Amino acid sequence: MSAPGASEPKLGKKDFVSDQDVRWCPGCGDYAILSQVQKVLPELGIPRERFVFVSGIGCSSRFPYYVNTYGFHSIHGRAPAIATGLKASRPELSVWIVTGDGDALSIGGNHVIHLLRRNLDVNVLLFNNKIYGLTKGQYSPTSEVGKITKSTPIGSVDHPFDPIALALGAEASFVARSVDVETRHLQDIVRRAHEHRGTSFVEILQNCNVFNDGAFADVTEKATKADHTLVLEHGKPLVFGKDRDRGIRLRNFQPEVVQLGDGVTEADLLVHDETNPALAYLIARLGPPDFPTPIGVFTAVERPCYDAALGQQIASARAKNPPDLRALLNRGDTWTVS
Amino acid sequence: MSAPGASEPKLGKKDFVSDQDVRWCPGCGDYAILSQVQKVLPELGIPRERFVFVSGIGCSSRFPYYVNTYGFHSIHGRAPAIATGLKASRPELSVWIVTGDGDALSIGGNHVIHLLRRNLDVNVLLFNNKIYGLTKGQYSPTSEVGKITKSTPIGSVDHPFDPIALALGAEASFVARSVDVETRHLQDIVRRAHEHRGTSFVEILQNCNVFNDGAFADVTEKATKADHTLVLEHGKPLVFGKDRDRGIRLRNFQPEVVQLGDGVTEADLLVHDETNPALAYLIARLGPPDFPTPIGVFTAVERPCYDAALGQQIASARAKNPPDLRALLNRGDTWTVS
Amino acid sequence: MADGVATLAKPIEERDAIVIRFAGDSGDGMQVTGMQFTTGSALAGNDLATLPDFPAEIRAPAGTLAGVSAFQLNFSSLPVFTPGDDLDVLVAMNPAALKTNVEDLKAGGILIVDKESFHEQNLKKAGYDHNPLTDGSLARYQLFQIDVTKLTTAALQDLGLSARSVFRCRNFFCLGVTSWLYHRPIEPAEQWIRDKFRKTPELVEANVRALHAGYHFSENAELFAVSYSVKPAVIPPGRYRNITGNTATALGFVAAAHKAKRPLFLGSYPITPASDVLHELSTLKQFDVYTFQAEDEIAGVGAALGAAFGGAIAITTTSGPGMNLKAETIGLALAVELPLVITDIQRAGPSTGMPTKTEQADLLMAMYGRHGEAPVPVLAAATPADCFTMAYEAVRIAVKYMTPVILLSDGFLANGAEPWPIPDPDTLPDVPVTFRTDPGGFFPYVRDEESLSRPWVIPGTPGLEHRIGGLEKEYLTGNVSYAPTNHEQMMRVRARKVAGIVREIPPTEVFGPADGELLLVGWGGTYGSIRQATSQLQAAGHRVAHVHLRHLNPLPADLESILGRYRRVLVPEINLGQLVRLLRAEYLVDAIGFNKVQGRPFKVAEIVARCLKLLNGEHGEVPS
Amino acid sequence: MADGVATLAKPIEERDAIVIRFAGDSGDGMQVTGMQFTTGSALAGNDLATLPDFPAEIRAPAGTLAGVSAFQLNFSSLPVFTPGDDLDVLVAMNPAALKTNVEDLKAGGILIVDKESFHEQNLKKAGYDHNPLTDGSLARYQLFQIDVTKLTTAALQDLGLSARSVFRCRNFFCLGVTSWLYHRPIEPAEQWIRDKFRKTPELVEANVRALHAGYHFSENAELFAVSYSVKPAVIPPGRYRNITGNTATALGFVAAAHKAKRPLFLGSYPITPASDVLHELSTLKQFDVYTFQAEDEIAGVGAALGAAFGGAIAITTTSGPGMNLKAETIGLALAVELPLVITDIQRAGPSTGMPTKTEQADLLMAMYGRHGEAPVPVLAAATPADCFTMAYEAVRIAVKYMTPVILLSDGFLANGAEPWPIPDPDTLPDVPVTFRTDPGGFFPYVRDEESLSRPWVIPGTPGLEHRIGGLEKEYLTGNVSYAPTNHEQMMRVRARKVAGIVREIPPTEVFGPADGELLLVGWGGTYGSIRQATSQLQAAGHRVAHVHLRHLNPLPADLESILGRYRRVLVPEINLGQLVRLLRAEYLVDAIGFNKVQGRPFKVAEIVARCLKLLNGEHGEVPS
Ligand SMILES: Cc1ncc(C[n+]2csc(CCOP(=O)(O)OP(=O)(O)O)c2C)c(N)n1
Ligand SMILES: Cc1ncc(C[n+]2csc(CCOP(=O)(O)OP(=O)(O)O)c2C)c(N)n1
Ligand code: SF4
Ligand code: SF4
Ligand SMILES: [Mg+2]
Ligand SMILES: [Mg+2]
Repeated sequence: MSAPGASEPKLGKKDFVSDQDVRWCPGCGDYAILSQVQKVLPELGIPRERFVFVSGIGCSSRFPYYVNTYGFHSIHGRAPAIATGLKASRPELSVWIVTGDGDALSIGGNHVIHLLRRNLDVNVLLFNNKIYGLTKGQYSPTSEVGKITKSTPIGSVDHPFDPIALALGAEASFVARSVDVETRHLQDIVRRAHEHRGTSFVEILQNCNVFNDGAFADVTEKATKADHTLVLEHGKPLVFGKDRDRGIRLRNFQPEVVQLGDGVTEADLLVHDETNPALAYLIARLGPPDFPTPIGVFTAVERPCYDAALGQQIASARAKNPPDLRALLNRGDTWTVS
Repeated sequence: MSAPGASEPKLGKKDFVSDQDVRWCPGCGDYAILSQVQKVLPELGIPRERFVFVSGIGCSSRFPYYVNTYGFHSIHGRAPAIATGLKASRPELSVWIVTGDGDALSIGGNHVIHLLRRNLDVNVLLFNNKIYGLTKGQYSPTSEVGKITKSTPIGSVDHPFDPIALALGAEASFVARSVDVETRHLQDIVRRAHEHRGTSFVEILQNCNVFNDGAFADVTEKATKADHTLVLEHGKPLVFGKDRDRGIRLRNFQPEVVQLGDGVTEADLLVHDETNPALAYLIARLGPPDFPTPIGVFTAVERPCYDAALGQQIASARAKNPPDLRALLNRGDTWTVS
Repeated sequence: MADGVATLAKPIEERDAIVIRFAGDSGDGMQVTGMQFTTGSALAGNDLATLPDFPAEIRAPAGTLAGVSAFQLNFSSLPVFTPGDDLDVLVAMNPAALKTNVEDLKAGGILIVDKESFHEQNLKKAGYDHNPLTDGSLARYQLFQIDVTKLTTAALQDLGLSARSVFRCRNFFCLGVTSWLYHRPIEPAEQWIRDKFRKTPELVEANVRALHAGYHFSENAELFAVSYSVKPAVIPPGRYRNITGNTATALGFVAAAHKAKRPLFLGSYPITPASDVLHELSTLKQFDVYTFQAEDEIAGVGAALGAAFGGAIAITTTSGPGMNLKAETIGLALAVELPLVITDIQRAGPSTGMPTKTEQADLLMAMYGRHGEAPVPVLAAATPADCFTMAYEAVRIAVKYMTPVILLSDGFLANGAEPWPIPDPDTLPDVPVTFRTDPGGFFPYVRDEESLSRPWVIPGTPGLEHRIGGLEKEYLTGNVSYAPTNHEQMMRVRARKVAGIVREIPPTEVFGPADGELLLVGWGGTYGSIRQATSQLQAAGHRVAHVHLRHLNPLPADLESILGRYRRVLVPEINLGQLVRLLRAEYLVDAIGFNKVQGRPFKVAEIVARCLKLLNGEHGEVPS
Repeated sequence: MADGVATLAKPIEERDAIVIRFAGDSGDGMQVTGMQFTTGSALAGNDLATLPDFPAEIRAPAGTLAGVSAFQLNFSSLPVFTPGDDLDVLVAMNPAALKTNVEDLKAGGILIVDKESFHEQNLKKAGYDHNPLTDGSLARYQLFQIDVTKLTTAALQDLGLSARSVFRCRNFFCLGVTSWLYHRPIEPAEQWIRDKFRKTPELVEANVRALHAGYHFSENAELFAVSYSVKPAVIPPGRYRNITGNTATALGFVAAAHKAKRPLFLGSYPITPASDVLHELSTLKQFDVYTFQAEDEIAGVGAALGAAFGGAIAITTTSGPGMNLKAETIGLALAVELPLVITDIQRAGPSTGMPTKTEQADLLMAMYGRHGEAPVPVLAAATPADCFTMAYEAVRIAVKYMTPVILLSDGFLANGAEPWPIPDPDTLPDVPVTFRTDPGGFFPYVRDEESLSRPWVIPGTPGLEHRIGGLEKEYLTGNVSYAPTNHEQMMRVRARKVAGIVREIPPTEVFGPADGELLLVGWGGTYGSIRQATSQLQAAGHRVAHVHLRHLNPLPADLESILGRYRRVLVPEINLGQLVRLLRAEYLVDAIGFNKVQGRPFKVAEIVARCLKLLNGEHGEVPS
């Protein structure tokens, strides 16, 4: 709440750094995400005071304290509800929801899917570390089956959500995935999320080095990364691998990994199409052990936003029928006593 | 709680009729559903006392009162949670959740998706009338955009859920749709839901003749039904129409309606495959105005059930380590004062 | 009359007050009938109060007990406080309506029935073994059996309507009958019919004819020997309308937001009996009213809180079951100190309870239903029209003190109605809202010296960017703090801020002697019954007074001394003793409870009887 | 000593009691050190109580104030009731630990620091401008500066460990130092090390060596002139273990379910400080313990209620924020009358508050935090070990009365520990559970004449099929009913059922004279401080007594008469006055509150001081 906002012509990363000490564990993936977001925000051409970060509870949800904009660290799971009311009544604000896999998909699951369905023009950054960090290490709804944690000492038995598939089930208009340490990619995705009109749902794979270290080593370690990541690009075939020599093909509506060459060419591969949610769903269900982990924009489609539509109703009601409190109070059958 | 249960060799529909007056509006689609379920239950070879119907709140949720089994009319949206605890601790029971579009997808959305993810071996009958019946006619999360109701006098602005897509997003293992008045089809689906191991999610299109009459007229009226319904059958091509002369073809991963004949044959059409959730999602997103409404089993796949896996953990813990309360109380560092 | 209805020839008797109830099947249009009769009575200058009684089922099978719908009206030449205890007149459209209502009819009361509906099938549905019209069981009433169906059919004969459409005009026939009997004008009903059926002229014609037919029938038939007149009441001059509590609540919010020059944001999830506030507000978008039907009550209050952060007048509405779900967010609202009004339209609990029935058992939840020390001002409306005032007041307090405020109403107030002297918007109290924009000396938790409230700074304000949240905050800066004494300081300042709202409470109005034998202390929807009972007791010479609390937290500053001036304090409540506990804990006064929990309001007579017992020295129950 | 540590040559002084606190960075192993010192003290025969103090952050940067973790132990030759007020000894591993803890050290107290950690970087992180070891600011303490790091490194020199691994053995060096100083045996710690590091023998060797090195260092160095002994306390014979409140809670539930011969079902959602109960129970599957980590608190309690319907001993555990969310389902549980135990491990609120800090401000929510009249028995544990007893009792009452029961614990009890005389399973009270199977005369709401509880009939029972739900039910049959007087009858029978639980409450134990000047009434985790304060006041000749309530709803039958026997009643609570309100409302007793809300327990001295003021005639605050 110190430096000037709208008036200053050009903002930089430092303008988005608050005066609060960052309280994540040393080495936590949250730092990298914070840094990328702080880099992207000043580039978006929006006065600083128009940004609002709303979060729930969790390590990730401390995010707003560190960003020098308006912020609301609310209660567990309810950030989407709060953001909905804020955005619906103040559509000119740039509203960002920061949440964790527990916050968004456990206690907050319902609000998230309703947000996506309504398609408010806000951005969701879901830090998925596949664990409850803040409460010190219980399994989360994205933890893999058999996960050994404090609350599942002999392994969890529940099948996890795939956040991307769930978002597609709720017919989200923008669904993407990135990785905490993929700085460029993450910046691009954050920027695209901002640009998209409607709810932008971004899952960010985030390492919790204290309670679930290396959960995404496959896609973050130099040695394995290329073979285990499928970078989605609109209009491009699904190719991956260190030598970009493997791809995903569809046979009988079943995806399979194929080796390029030997008669198999890129033309045989599935071509990514951001405008096709059904394809996005098919891609979402790829992943280890048989497939690489897809990252990038799964789908980006246009559909009306709740906030705009509601604002429109109000504007036209006002235009048709200007507010007249006296008339309202005197509405219906009245009589006069004299 | 009158007639005998397990002992009697053969049960009939009347054994599943309770002594309570049915309190739905005359003409409500709920009657037809009740009747089909009461017909199927005695055929399942399960003693009556083993059935439990758990519901939330809504017109539909009064269902348990009318079925002469164990029943729990709980609170709004929470039936899946209650059923989870019951089934997890009493896996031998046949547990049925009866719910409405508001109960299951508005307030209860989170419990539903978590139930599906965990895959408890229970059956969900979701009566979708696209309206809040019991509270006298507000729009629901399945109401179409522009719906005029008491709470949306100039039309709703939010995009609805498709329950099938949402269930697939949560990776449900069994997802089906039927229609209140399609007695045979509904019976078959109820039977298949029962047979499936895992959570069986059944959306039943149900007419609320008081607050949303004719919402499904397309698929229920004799005249239009055949042209507007796509009956899914495993292994069969997607054919529909009064003369069964139209089908669904995939082109560039985009479905389209084609006329059979003139060079187009059934071999060109998509073939339904219940074991492929990605295909199910693609089919789920078909529907009016451009496509017929699919009914039948969208997907049925096997995966472990939460209740069985948890029971297994307990059984093996007992086997490895028989319970000894004295030893437990005396665990850790102890000392004796004498 | 305008259409030339002949002058009345029969004798006229005068009455002070009449309590009439229209009862029939849900499909019989009893609510419309009752409301039209009410309009007529208002225009006749009577004071009045009304109460509908809806069936719990949406549409129970026709003719069953579960399907009975009723509407009660008390109209009088004297001040009216309640819809009335026992009935002077009951109109019963079928056996089920008779069965469920007749026990409320006074001995000697007028009972009008549609004779033809008492056929075997209907009698069976209502559980009658014999026809009560003929078995002598109604001997204590003045029974008027009218062939309503036949007479209506005859009147509409040439219109070519279906039997069903004709049947649906029966209610206007009965309205005609009763309008004649009590000298109500029928023109307003006629106008209503013309508006309502604008698009189907044959229905206009049919209903208007039925109305007239009924009127002429009573006038001409040998049935009624006399008719009754009720003189106009002495009512303060002004423009009036009849208003239900829910409509008044909605208008109170709109008026306050309008006065504050801010948008109104309602986040809500439908629930009986609160939904009508959502319905009403969703028709008022031109007043910058945002209505958000949320996925549940948590999202409803959450969205409202988000809107409050953004600078809207934020409200949420619900009933008991939904209140449970809002508790955590109310706690957050008070921690972040943002204005928010939570309206709880109480219904009979616990759990799902009896959703269509009234109760006032959520007071202690409103006070204490959150974890931690979480003080929230609590207001309660006393009458349907008072809902306007208290909704308005709730907003005013919320924004002045930057605090969530709980407003209590109940099913009885929500659906009941009374004449409301329509206020002049210009004379409504100000609702000043200023958003801080000055960065000089700004801290998110710097406090106003008197009100102790923090500044309202909305996102979009340059230079005042800041973060709020539910973790304990450092005094002044609002930064997260775990410092032990800071926590205590913050706890106490939050408590003092709410306690300080006592300065907003006007001196308590004592109805009756300033000291005496007995003080009745009430709150909420029991106002009318208690006030009327007090009047009666006073008229009988007892030194009894009535205080009705509209501020429950904090309690009025002068309450302690008032309580001390009466030998006995009795607290009638539609619960098992809640306000009585607060008074006992706060003032160590040996207040005793008078409790009834039957899903319906007190009868005046019940309170009078209880007071008389007490005045005669019998002690009562202590809160259980 | 077994390993040949030489006999002590220095003089020994005797002490009655010692309060010691180990404080360091989160990574310094202070909890382990404290627990090992505790075990040693228990084996030395002392009475004791412990309290850990975790940092709020998971892993704040090393060396920062936010990262300080501490463990406090009070051990004595006399009965111990609290972990102690002020410290006799503080071990501070770094400047941050010194800064956050030193103000609790008594003047003249022993302060042991790792000298080398007071380097510039650490001093800066802790916000010290000057080195406190050299600037004279610690002059009022007996400061012992030890080169812990250097000495540990030297001892482990030849093991070839990384500097980091060596650094992590410093805590055992300090344990050695303090063990020598207070004559604690070190064998148990040695054994613990051997078990813990079983798989890495080099770490066994390293830690054992560090432990011995510390022990020998104190013995031989010139540093300490004397050592201290604390004689064994007089403790009832039996087998003991040190137990935290959370472990005791978990074991209490397991024992009760075992005794009832039913599975235990926990539905829970993680939350500080309740999660450890979930963790503990999830390791006990062999006891037929089902743990379900739900998607939220609503699902946690919902699943538990479903399991109760199915016949399990059903429980749910949470803390304040989660309690809000369980309210609606608790209401359902009491409407359907199924047994269920809801455990609220209170933490500092409101809202998110200070999650790692203690408070007891959820009492009124436990009483009233549901809509409608929704009475629920409320129990509260008094000490860590008492959590076992009260968890057990909560189950017993729930199943006997077919009711939800709320059990209150708090962060202080949850993590604090004390010696627990391990009960013999055979002598634990019975927890009879009988499921009705007999269809003769069965109705779902037929009631036991004495307890008023309805039968527990589980699905699967032939011939007893029935439906339950949250709508109001007809007395006896349980069918849905909207009948007015039935509602009242049901409301009252539910209230009477809970009120009747008073018969389960043993006569109230009064600690002190049967009448007198002052009665201290407490509940929950304040037991130890109030009891110790009472002892001190009694020793000083005051006629002061202490009553500690473990049953809050209903209150004990004999409480009213006890309250009447003292001139003054003071109610110390870690809230702004909650029990005091209940007592005032219930008994019209002018009880006054003594309230502290700083996220930590009362100090004994604070209570004593407050009492002395009162005994000297100064009145205190009334509940605000
Ligand atoms: C109502 C409520 N329930 C539970 C909690 C405890 N809680 C805080 S954060 C959290 C989960 C954190 O996991 P996640 O959302 O994945 O965030 P992370 O810490 O991993 O970033 C839980 C269970 C709470 N604060 N409030
Ligand atoms: C906590 C809570 N909130 C709201 C309600 C009110 N309520 C009851 S049923 C219902 C929705 C009913 O719609 P649906 O589930 O579609 O069932 P239907 O009546 O259409 O069968 C609502 C909002 C309630 N009973 N409890
Ligand atoms: S616990 Fe995990 S997620 Fe939380 S701050 Fe530490 S490393 Fe990050
Ligand atoms: S309101 Fe609609 S859904 Fe409810 S019972 Fe009536 S017809 Fe059926
Ligand atoms: Mg996480
Ligand atoms: Mg519905």
